[in-house]
Amino acid sequence: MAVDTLTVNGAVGVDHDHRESYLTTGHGILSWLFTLDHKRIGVMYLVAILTSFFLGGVFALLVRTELLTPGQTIMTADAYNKMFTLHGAVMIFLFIIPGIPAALGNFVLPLMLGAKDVALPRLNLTSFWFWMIGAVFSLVSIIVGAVDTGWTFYTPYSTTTSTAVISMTLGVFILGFSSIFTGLNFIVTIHKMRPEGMTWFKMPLFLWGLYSTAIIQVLATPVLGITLLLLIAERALGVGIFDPTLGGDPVLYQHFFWFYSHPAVYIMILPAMGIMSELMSVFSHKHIFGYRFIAWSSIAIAIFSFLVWGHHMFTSGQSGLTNMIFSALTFSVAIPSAVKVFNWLATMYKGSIELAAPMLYALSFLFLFAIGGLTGLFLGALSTDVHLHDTYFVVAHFHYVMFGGTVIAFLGGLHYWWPKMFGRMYSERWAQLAALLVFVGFNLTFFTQFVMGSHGMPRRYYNYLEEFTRFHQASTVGSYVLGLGFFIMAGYLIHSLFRGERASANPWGAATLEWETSSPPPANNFDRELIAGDPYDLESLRYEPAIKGWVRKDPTSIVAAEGGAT
Amino acid sequence: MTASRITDHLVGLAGALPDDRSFWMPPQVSTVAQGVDWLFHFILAISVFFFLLIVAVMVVFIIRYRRRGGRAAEPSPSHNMALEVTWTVIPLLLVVAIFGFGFKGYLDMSTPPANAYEILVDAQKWNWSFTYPNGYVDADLHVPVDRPVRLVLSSQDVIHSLYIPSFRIKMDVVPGRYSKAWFEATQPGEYDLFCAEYCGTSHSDMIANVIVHPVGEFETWLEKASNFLETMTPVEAGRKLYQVRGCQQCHSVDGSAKTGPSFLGIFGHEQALADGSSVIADENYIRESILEPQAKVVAGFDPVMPTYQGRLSDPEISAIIEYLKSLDTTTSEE
Amino acid sequence: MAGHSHDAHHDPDLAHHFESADQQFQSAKLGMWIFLATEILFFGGLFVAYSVYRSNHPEIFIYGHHFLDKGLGALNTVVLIFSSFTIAWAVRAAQLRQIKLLKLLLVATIACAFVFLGVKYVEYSTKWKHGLLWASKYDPHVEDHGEAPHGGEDEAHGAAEMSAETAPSEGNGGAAAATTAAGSAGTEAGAEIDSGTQETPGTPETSPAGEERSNIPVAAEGPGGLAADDGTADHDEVGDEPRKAQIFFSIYFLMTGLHGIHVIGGIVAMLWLLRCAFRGDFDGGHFTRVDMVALYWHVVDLIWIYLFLLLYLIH
Amino acid sequence: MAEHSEGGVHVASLKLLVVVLIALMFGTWLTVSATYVDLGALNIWIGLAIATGKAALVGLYYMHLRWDKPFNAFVFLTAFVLLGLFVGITMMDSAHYQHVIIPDWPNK
Repeated sequence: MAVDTLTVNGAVGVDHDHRESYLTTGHGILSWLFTLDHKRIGVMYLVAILTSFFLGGVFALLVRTELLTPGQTIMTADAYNKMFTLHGAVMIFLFIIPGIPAALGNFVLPLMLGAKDVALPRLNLTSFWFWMIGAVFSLVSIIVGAVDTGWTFYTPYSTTTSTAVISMTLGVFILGFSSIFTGLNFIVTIHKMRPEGMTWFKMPLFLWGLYSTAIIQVLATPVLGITLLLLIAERALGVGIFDPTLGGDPVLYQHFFWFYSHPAVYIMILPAMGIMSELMSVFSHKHIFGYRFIAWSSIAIAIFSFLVWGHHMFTSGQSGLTNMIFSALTFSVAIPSAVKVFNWLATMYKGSIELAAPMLYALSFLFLFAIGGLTGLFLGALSTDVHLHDTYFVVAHFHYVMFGGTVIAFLGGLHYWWPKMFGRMYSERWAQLAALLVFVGFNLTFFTQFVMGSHGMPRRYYNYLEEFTRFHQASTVGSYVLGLGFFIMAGYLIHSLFRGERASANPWGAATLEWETSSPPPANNFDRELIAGDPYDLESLRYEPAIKGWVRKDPTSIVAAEGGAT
Repeated sequence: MTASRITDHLVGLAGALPDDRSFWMPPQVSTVAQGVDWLFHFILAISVFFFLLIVAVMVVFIIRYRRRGGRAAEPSPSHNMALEVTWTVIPLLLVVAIFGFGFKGYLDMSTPPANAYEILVDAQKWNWSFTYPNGYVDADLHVPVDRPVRLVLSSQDVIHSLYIPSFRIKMDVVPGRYSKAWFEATQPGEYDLFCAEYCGTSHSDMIANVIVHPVGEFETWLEKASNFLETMTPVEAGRKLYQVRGCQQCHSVDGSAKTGPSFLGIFGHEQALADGSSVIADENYIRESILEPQAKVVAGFDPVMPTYQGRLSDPEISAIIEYLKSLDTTTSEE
Repeated sequence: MAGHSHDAHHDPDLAHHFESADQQFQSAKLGMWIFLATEILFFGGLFVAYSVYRSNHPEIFIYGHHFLDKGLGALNTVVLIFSSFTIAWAVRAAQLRQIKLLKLLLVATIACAFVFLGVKYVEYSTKWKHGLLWASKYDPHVEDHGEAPHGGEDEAHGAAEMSAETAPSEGNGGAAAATTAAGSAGTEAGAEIDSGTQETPGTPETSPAGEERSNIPVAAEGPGGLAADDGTADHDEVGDEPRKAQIFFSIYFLMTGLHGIHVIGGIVAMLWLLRCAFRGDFDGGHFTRVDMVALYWHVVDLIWIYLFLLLYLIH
Repeated sequence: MAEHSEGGVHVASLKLLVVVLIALMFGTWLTVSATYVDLGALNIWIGLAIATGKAALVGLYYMHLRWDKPFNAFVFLTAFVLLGLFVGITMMDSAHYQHVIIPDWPNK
């Protein structure tokens, strides 16, 4: 125990081999599968979603390869339709939505609160198992003939196609509950388990991100649940709510679907913005600029996200009045997003910018998210959207936001918390190379798609006009570069697990509480009660070359008076 | 820097495009196109400005404040209300303006003039058919130049979406309801019409041509096209109907089975039916199969064909039958 | 909610990661309330579907509700409200450690739940007997259509045929519809074309006309012979069947069905409580679980209060 | 009105629970009998008003919201607000596009 306290203070060199960490307490696969430890659940989630990401990535590369030439290249039209559906469904429901909250959030949130665990550990484990069951159902659908509806499952196509829609939708239905439980857990944890000294506006901004995300998760996901339930009932029984041949209304389905699926976009981006706030501050070694504006803008985005679903339906037969209302409301989301970007930039001002791998991702986020956000303006404006809707312009736009935004931030966060999770450093040089390849590959893949889209190349096309061939080929080449980047990343991250240099408690110089415990943390996170100060007061730290890490100038500053956890 | 590499690359790509279009947009062939493109480039200008601003600031800061030789951060305020309010309000004003322009343009698109020429559009997996006021049906959309045309769209099966990039119009075609779209073409020529809402296997082949006829020529075209039953031989007329009335989406003429049986050499031959019985494919059977597709379904196929009751006239059906006869490879006559 | 097994603790009910019993209780409670909020939105979807169809086609609800039994509905309402009372009392009992009373009240509540399901069973079986089922199975005693095929797609067609066959029997409304259809199909031969195409441009605009048509209960529209449907509740007032009447029954079965599933869930939860009670888990005054289940059960009751009003008590 | 268990949590008095029960039963009777009086469009709103009153009773007393942390009530009510938004906008939109729906599709 004494050793722990010392190393936690970071005052002496760390010798992990003699220490117990959450990774070493408890052995055997069962000690993982049935753990209530948020850190282990987080790691299991990480493995699970990275597997999904790999799967979705393979589908993506197959799709891009098929599009190298017009007409058939490597697969039939039906195979292609299933391929892009699987890419969408896997990436969205299995990877991006749980990605940051369930994997990184689960690991980091209690640590940032100086807490021992999330408020409801059993629910946390349940959430993970629901994810697994949901994933199984979704993947079973691949075996029993896959799904060819597109990830949006629009009726009446989805109610009439012969493919395995029920299995997939049931899977997504269950994944929905997994997402609800995570969100619910986070809200309760943030409300009830903040440490002494951490008022709402002393919370790290990543927690604000997770909190606003959780609000959307619990309030929007149930609607997805009922929508998919109705869709299943539609197929299995023929209840006819959405089926015109039975007197139903297909446009009503779109209202149902987007009432969830638009807020879901912010489930994806809000935690990413939270990570950005951490990275920009820590790697500029500078206090975040405009904390309150950033915090409030997260809540604002969460609220606005419920008011804009109809902008997916401008050409769907939705009434003109509704179109006008939704177009107007849609632009409201642009404001808080812009505020965040400017505040992140301002954070760099007069900072001491360290271009470590996580920061490289943060910077590419700024670059890519700017493009993604600005191209949203074209789609929010009614007259231009009529032309651009359902073209590659939309595909490019949401990939710039979802990949250029969320995935890039996720990678940034992964590299940022990797040492904390596994107690090892990865190879910085390789990491920077991978970051560069991802950046270049991504732009090559998707910027070309903006041009195709504005020229009228519709999405979800297996075959296309000759004039688009060169764009498609450029895009496909880009996707290969992207793939190579991830291949390298997988390589050095796995390598680091075994050969990586031992990480100190606080290798980056961050002031949030998760860096106050050893890397990797012990099973019960902290051996002392902590009091939280300003999470961005980076002046309170100094670099200690001996341990290649940062330590508090005044180690006692964050130790609660009574000390020692019960 | 990679950004420049990408732009170079794109400039190269732009060469791949037909030269009647700008770098971003297809040719402007409808009255609304100009307004849409104006807004597009207006937003583009704003976007480029802010994008360059953000990247420039970013790059400058990186160079200026790069961490070298333990250079520490210099103190500076951690927030500045005035500044933050400014960059909240400026974007706000801009987006309000963008919304306004977008909405105005949308109103123009969604309110057709009273005197518009009416064409019925019927979408089904996976082809379009266009019905002209005199009842003539064609697989391509022929329209007169400089005259408002109003489309009344309906779908036989799933949701489709009519999209003509050069006209900047798009409208979903939802089963069970009529949707409307209108445009006024401004220059003669041939343009693409896509299905923009995913509708299954051949979604990407659900394409038609839009032919904008010069002044006066449209009427003569319609006149000539309408009485193809007289001007063509029954077999040719039958082939035309086979092509434009959605037969060929499901029935091949080369013997390969698609959604439905191939027409090659079925006429006059015995067909095994789903219910186990069999029937000779004679004139009456074919007529029945067109009007009541579910009555005698050929074994091995699903009863999914929509009825053509009231959608094909007797002469048209006869023409189709003649066409099927012409596909009979053998000489045997029962 | 116990914490890690390897984490010894003075109070067995307090998880290792909480500082105080109150913090733990409040956490559980907040969690439960959030869950209840999600339940509301989950059911909410069905209420949206209800409102959309009710506001646009009031006639099908006025028509359909005649086939529901107000008496049984009211009975179920009373039963559920009473069960709400018993479980609320159960919470009080748990708080005051009156374990015997607690067990008794839990049993009472479970009994009410079963009565509720019993009544529902009676209602469902009547509907089944008269073929008053959801859209694709909606077949109020028309023998020759008895066998609606299974499976989404086929059903669509089945239904299509069904109505197609009754189309000829339509009155003037039907005739008008036929012309609009001509427009939509747009491929009518000969003279009909003109009428068709002259009609169609109008069709979308003639909203009032269109509305009227769908509202006038034209005799013998839809599956014929329903008007002569016998045996179902207060049949005398039943007018002729409007279009889309099947949607009412789809909504009825979806809403009551989903609610029924929640009732079953409640029964399971309360049986679990009973087991805990017998195991003596509540002897220490640790009543959180009872409180949570009670909250859930009250929401089940709340939802029914609205279902009863919106499905049975249409005027 | 109410005793307190050592947990500091509120315990509703039995008397109160019974009173609420009676009120709820009365409400039910009222709702049913209200439907036999023809008030035209008003019926549904009256019905909803009574139902909401009943819901409020259950929420405030049986579910302890009256004595609970206000935030719990806030969470619960948020769900209804959002639901209202969903219902409102969807109803408005559907009402606007009803006239383009082909009454007896797909009979042709």
